[in-house]
Amino acid sequence: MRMTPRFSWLPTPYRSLLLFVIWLLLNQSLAPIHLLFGVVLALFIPYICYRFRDPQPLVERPLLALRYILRVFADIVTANAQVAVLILGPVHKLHPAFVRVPLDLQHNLPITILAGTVSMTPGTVSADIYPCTEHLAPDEPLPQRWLLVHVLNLEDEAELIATIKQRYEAPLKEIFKC
Amino acid sequence: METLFACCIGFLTACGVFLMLRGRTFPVVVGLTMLSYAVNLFIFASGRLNLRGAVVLGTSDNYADPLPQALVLTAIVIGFAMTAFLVILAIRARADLGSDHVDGKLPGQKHAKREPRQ
Amino acid sequence: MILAWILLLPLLGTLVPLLAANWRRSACALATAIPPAIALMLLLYHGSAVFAGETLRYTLGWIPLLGLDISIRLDGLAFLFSLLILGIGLLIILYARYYLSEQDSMPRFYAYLMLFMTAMMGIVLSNNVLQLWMFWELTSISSFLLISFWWHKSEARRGARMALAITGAGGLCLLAALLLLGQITGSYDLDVILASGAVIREHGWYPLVLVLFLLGCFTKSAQFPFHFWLPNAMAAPTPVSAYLHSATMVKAGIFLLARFYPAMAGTDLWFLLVSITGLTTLLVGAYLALFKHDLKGLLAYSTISHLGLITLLFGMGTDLAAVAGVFHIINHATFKASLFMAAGIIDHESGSRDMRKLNGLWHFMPITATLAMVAAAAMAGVPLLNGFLSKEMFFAETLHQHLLGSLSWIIPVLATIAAIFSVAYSMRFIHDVFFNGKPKGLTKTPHEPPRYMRMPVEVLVVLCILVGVAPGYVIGDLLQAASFSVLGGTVPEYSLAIWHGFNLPLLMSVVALAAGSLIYINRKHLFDFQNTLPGVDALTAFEQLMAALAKRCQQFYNWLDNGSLQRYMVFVLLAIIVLAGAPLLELDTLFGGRPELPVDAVNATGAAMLLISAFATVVFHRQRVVALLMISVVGLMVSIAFTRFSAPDLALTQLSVEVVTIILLMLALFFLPHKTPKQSSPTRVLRDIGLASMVGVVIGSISYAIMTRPFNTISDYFLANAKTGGGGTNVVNVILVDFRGFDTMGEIAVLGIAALGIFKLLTRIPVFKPSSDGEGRPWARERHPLLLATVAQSILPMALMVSVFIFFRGHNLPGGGFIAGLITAVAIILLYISQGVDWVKARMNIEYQRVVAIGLLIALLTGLASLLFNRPFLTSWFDYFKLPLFGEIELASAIAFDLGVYITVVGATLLILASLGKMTTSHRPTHQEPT
Amino acid sequence: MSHLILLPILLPMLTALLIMLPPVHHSPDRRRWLSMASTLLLLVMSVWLLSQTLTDGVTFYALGNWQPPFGIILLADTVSVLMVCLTSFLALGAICYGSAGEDERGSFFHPLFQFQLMGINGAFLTGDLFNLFVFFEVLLIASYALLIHGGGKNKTKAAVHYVVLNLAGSAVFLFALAILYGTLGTLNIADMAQKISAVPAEDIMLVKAGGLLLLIVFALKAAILPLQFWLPATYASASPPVAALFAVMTKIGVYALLRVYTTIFGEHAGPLAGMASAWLWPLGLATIVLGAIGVLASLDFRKLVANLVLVSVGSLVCLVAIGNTAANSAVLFYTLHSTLVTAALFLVADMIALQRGKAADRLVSARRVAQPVLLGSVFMVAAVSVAGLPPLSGFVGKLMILQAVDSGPAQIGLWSVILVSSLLVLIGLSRAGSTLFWRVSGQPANEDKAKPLQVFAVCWLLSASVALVAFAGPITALTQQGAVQLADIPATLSIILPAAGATP
Amino acid sequence: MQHWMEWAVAFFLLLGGSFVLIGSIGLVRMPDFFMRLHGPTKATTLGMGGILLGSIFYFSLSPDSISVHELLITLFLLITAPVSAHMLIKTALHHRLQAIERTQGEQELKRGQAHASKEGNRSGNTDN
Amino acid sequence: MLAKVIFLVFGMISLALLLNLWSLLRGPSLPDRILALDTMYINSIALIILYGLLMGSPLYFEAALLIAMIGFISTVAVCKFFLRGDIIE
Ligand code: NA
Ligand code: NA
Repeated sequence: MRMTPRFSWLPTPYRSLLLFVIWLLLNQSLAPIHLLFGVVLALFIPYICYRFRDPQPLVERPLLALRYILRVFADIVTANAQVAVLILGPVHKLHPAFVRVPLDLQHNLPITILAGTVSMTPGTVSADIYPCTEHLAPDEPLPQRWLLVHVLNLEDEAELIATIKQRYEAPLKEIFKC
Repeated sequence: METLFACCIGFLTACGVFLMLRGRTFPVVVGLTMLSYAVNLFIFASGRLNLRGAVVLGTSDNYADPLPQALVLTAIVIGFAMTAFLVILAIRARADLGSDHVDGKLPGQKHAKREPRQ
Repeated sequence: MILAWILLLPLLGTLVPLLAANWRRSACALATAIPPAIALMLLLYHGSAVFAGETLRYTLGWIPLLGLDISIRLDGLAFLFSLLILGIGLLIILYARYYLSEQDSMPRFYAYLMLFMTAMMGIVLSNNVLQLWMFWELTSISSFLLISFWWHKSEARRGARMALAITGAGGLCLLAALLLLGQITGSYDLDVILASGAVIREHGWYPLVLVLFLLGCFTKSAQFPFHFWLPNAMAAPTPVSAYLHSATMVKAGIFLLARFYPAMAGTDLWFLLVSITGLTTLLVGAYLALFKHDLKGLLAYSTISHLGLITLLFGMGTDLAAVAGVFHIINHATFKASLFMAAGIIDHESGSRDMRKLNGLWHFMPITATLAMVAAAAMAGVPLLNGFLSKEMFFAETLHQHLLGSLSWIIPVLATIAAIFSVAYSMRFIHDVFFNGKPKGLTKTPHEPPRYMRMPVEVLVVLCILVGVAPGYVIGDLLQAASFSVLGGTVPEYSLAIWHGFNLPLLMSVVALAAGSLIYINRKHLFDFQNTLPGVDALTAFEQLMAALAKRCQQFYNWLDNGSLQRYMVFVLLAIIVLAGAPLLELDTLFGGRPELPVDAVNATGAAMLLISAFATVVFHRQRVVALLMISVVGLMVSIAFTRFSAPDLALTQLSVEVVTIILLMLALFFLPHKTPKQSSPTRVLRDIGLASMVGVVIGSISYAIMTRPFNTISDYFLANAKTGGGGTNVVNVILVDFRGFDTMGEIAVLGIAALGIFKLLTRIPVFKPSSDGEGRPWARERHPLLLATVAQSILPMALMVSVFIFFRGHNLPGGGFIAGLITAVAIILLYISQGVDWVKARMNIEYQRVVAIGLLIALLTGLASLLFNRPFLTSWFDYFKLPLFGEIELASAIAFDLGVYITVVGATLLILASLGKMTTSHRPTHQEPT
Repeated sequence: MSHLILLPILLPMLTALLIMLPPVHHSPDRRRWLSMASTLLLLVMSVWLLSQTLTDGVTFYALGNWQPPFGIILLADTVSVLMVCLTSFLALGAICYGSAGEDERGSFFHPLFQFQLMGINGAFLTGDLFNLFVFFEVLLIASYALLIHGGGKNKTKAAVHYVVLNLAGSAVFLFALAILYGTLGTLNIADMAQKISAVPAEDIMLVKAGGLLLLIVFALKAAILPLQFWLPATYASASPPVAALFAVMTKIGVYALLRVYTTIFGEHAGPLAGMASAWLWPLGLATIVLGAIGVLASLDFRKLVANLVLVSVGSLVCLVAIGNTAANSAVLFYTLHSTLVTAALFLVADMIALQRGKAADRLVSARRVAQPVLLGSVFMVAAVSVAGLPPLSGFVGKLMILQAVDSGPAQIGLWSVILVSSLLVLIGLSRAGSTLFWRVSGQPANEDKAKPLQVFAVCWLLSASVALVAFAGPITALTQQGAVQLADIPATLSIILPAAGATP
Repeated sequence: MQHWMEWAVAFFLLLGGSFVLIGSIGLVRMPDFFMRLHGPTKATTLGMGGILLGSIFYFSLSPDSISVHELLITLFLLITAPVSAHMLIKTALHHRLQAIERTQGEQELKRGQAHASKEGNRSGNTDN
Repeated sequence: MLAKVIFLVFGMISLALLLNLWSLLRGPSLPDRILALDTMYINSIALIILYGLLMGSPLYFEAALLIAMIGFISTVAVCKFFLRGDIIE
């Protein structure tokens, strides 16, 4: 895991790339002037925004990240279909539940992505993230955290936890190498 | 459509006015906000309604009246500034005067003296 | 020009004592006397011309628009009065030098006195009635200052205020009268007015003018029933009384009667009002004078009585009576001034003015006593003194009039009765003070005054005697000249002889002397009778009246203005209903002929949601957060309406403002109660619903009427010129930054100022910080939720990117600096929300007010740049450049202007929200929080 | 083209911005001196502009080079420029007074003050109705912020009332603007005048509704009964230099009335001509009466002065209602006089209050002022002037007012109200003065002496009263000329809208 | 080609519209807050996606233009929607909103509530 | 056909918005109301996009983008208010 940037002028390369894409999407144009401007902004904006950013692990496996995104998209589509059925179906047959998922991830960015993913996918919503121990000495290593998830219709708690950990948390650990 | 639009303006105005007549700063702020919606729609309507005529040259052959839109923009910004000031003033008034009551003598003040007896 | 100096010198003389403030007292007095002395000499220099019947004039243009010029007119009457004012004034200066004590500020006294003298001179010398009024009011002011000279005495203050109120009221009436005279005659020139007597008297307004005019005169001259201020003005130092109540202030009213005699007199109404007032005053004054234990009080009522006498003379309307009036003016001035000064000497040297204490002063101050006795005898009308002569003429005139028809005999009878009392109080003055045993309870032993303090009295008493003995030689010419100007040219035959043989007037005098003595001797019964009458203290009554008036005013004022904002608001709303509603009633139909657009289900749904949410806001208004949620639906629906009706710029702006407003209100609600208590009574709610719906109906109807009317507008010009003249295709934006860029500059200034104001409001605010929410829940522990913080950090660069995009496209497509600025600001605010003030401050320590200033400065300088090219402020510039590889790009000054807008908006929004956020951070105890 | 007309708006704005930025920002002295110097410069420039206007007649400045009626114009005629001169003159006095220490009792005094000047001058100079709204808002928001300068309960309370009412007023202004735009299709005041005579009959009543809504707005600003409630507390609680500057605020309402109801709804407006007079006349009279009652009812001196403002407003409104040249001329003169004198009175009230210890300006017995001669003199001068007594400017103003009506019931009504209220004011002032200076108990505290800059400020403002009398001839000629020019709509239109033809 | 695209537009729009509607139905139908939360935050994502895809195809119908910027809306929604949901559920925990009886993992809910507020911390401990 | 579809979808979205409003009014709890408002914001994105389709104009896109990007901030602010009272601390 690395948390310091490779170049001082390009502290967050993926962010810059994302911004560049955003710029092109906004303008819907590949005209040279837009490209130029996009590059300038994609370099400049992350540069000034870097200070407004807590240190986060960097993406080490971009391709894996891409795969992760695609997988999530696919899951979202299926999830939506399932949930639609649940919503329109008889309410009394639903088995809502709160499930606590222990997290191996320790850093904010990956945890956020995981929580976001959980919220977006089948019948689950990330309710809260909290540490195991309430009080810590300042220099102790970061504690393990839990993700509290609300499930619309729980069938098997263990399976759900396993799915979240393997399908989402594991790739994230890999992507950020943390 | 014009009838409906006018009804909306009138109703927003009435609601805003009613809220401004409550004796506390916060409803007054909400009332003023409501009133400024009504005002903005009113100004907007003074350029007549137009369903497909955004005033960007080259996108249509029937443009809405751009001037009221510009006026509304100015009015929105000024309204925002004024609302912000009033809101903070309301806080200040609460802090300085101990209450957000602005409707003359507080009816509760009389009761406050009676309370210990009850 | 010399004429002008007569007026100017006393005015300059006002400054002399102030400049000479540090000199010795005598030097100061001497210096003060120099200007009026020169003025007196200048006046005398003109004497021969005046006696020859000439009227001297001098005019200097001042305010032609108002018909107000500096215009001086010296004729016989003016000469007579100027002589009295300056002459007696000089004597008063001398007298006051000795009268004033070391503690009294002599420069201040003299300055006031000279100011007063100037005012009096101005009145008598005016040839312009507006100028006359100006000086008239100046006498009120300066007399106020003189009467209240000893301001630490309550009665002096109150007396002065009363005098000011009464004479001020009269002055205002006089002003009305003079202005009306000006309207009637078409000129404010005294010459013209005096020459237009016939026109005036026949004019329909004459009665009104006369009444107003007389109110002015009578209040000033202390005529009944306005006489009461004068005795209370006796709280002034005696030199003031001597001056004001003998020769000057009170005579101003008499002067006016004389001055306007040619223009106003000669009608039945004049006679009725003037003579009856005069007669009443004569009697009342004479009667009341007898019972005053205070020397100056006695003299005050005597003054009132004598002024009544003069008024009566002018009221009788015969030429001879007028001459007698003028004569008595002179005589009264001399004997009354000397009497006041004598009273002052007595007061000064014995420490009291109470006749019950003052007895037998003859032994202590024989010379003063002699002088006073002579003057008092003149007042009583004893032969061989001046008072006798004019009184004889007065008696004669009362006998010659037939004004009351068969009841005309009443006037001489009443005049005799008044004379009887006059004799009685004069005797009281003489006997009670100088004889009648020994002084009782005086604080010091009386003695003669300093030599020069007595001198003014001596001069005047000598004059009394001289006039009384040889009137023709001493006073003949002067009286002739003055009467000449009063009567407007035709002076009747009159004789100034001491002896007219045994006739009815002499009999009346004798009766008066005899009966007066008798009354004085048997005064005890009269005093007892008088004591049984309820005493009325005019001063207290007046003060009580004023206090009652003030109290009533307060009650009314507090009744009207009860401090309720909502009451104020009701008036605004009523105004809207009445002023905007009334014209609508005159419309036959609201519909204006323009066909309506069709309503579809979606729009109907949108409208329904708007209405429902607005209504819900009202219903839920006491649960404030819920009301906020409801009103944000309203805002959302309004934005959608803007989208629907072809106004994308508006929708963008409304949406971004909406977000900021909600943040702001949430911030604010922390410091405000979360619930509104229920306080409105049902009737109040009903009233408010009524008002609100009426306003709503009015506004809605107008809106409908406008929307359905055909329309011609200047907007076509903007559509036609936006691209060619403003270089942009988004016409709304081009209007904002170019056609009406000046509005936008004002608008961002408003935003910037609001931010400054909010910063100001929040400095040193004694905040009330609730420790739990409205339902008593303590606040959650986690300050900065993890997810939120991370997302906020990633949103920021994207938001900036979008801002840049929105900013640059604004000129041609929906967007612009304002919206871009709000997006940036919101993104930064999100950081504040998610990470806290300290976190942001550690990374960005910017004073936002400076950002605001820079933004505004950029906009301003962009506008000013066009001045360099000799184009008007804010003239836009744009051009298209072809760059290799990149193609054509547009550069426009509007972008720089919009940049100013952008920066201002960012700065102002952050200043507002961040300073509100910062309020609590410094005080809040920091919790250990899980990271 | 002369850019001079911009200065009264841009110079204060620039000054405000410079004061907010380094190197001026951090030093109180620099802030003061820049602010004062700029205001002095503003005065010089305004007077220069006035002299230029007198030679050139009515001129306009097309902002952004967009010609009327399309762009916003600034209009320089005698009336508008005279008002700008008045503002600058007043501002110099107020800013000097403020610079004696009051400015440090809260943040941003000088920038806000300058912004307020910007707003006021903009409102006077603009020839565009919506731009007038914008400048109203500029001056209002600045006034809101200035009102709370120095802090304290009274200010906050007054500010809440003042702000909310004015926000309601702004909403009404926008309604009115939209109605007028929706019927006349333009925003330029001159163009409105042009178009109003051609309004179709079925639209007349809508235009009237719009015009009368404007009346509410201006009446609220001018504080005409029954929309005057905000005034006494606001003026009485504001920091002295702010109250002094506020003395011109009501006059802006009056000016707007004058401008709008002579230009747009003037004689040429057909059935709409003079529609405001019917309302203004009785309300103006009632305002005078209420002000006079308030003078007697006041328990402290600043409230009293605030009520004097009401009296002056009422008089001005009556004159506006009369609407003839003499009346308009009187409006101008009386505005100059009453603004400066009431401003001076607010400052005098503060100096007195500071020297009377705890009692401040309450009309009760208190310790003697430390500088009785100085304060007494300035009080006397100001009181005589404001009461309309000779020989100071008030009496010229009063004469002009009384002479403006010369017939009928109007004369009786105005004269009696003016004269009776003058008497009440006189009584009130004499009571106040004798209480403040003469009902003393206790010795003065010498450390409270007025600062030279304060004394200068008061003398500066009062000197105007003297000058207005001394040079009354030329000044009344000037106001007369302004009134004539104001009424000559065709001439103004032919300058502003030559293409459209001069006849409205 | 054109025809095919139109069908695509229609399909995506209908798909999106349905999901939007279903999400809102969920909001009304579900018995407790936590269950209500599932409807909108999920259905709206796909619902929005459908509508946006429809829009993309629609504006790309004409040969000389393509429209892809709708993707940005999706991007932003994906980033922001979980945050809203998260904050809402935190608020619900803080407000001690009750889940319906049959909800499993009540201790987890209590623990969540306990974590939300200080006071809850104490009471939570005593409950256990 | 497309016009009919668009209108049908309009109907769906409108219905959805009405349902949201109903939830907002019904509550019962405050978080429920906030949720309803949040949903409404998101649904109105769909409405705006549809307007764009209806008018064949891309000019409305930014409004939708804006809601997507900063609309959630209102929700966050209100939630933060309930959680902490002080939303900027
Ligand atoms: Na005696
Ligand atoms: Na805070």
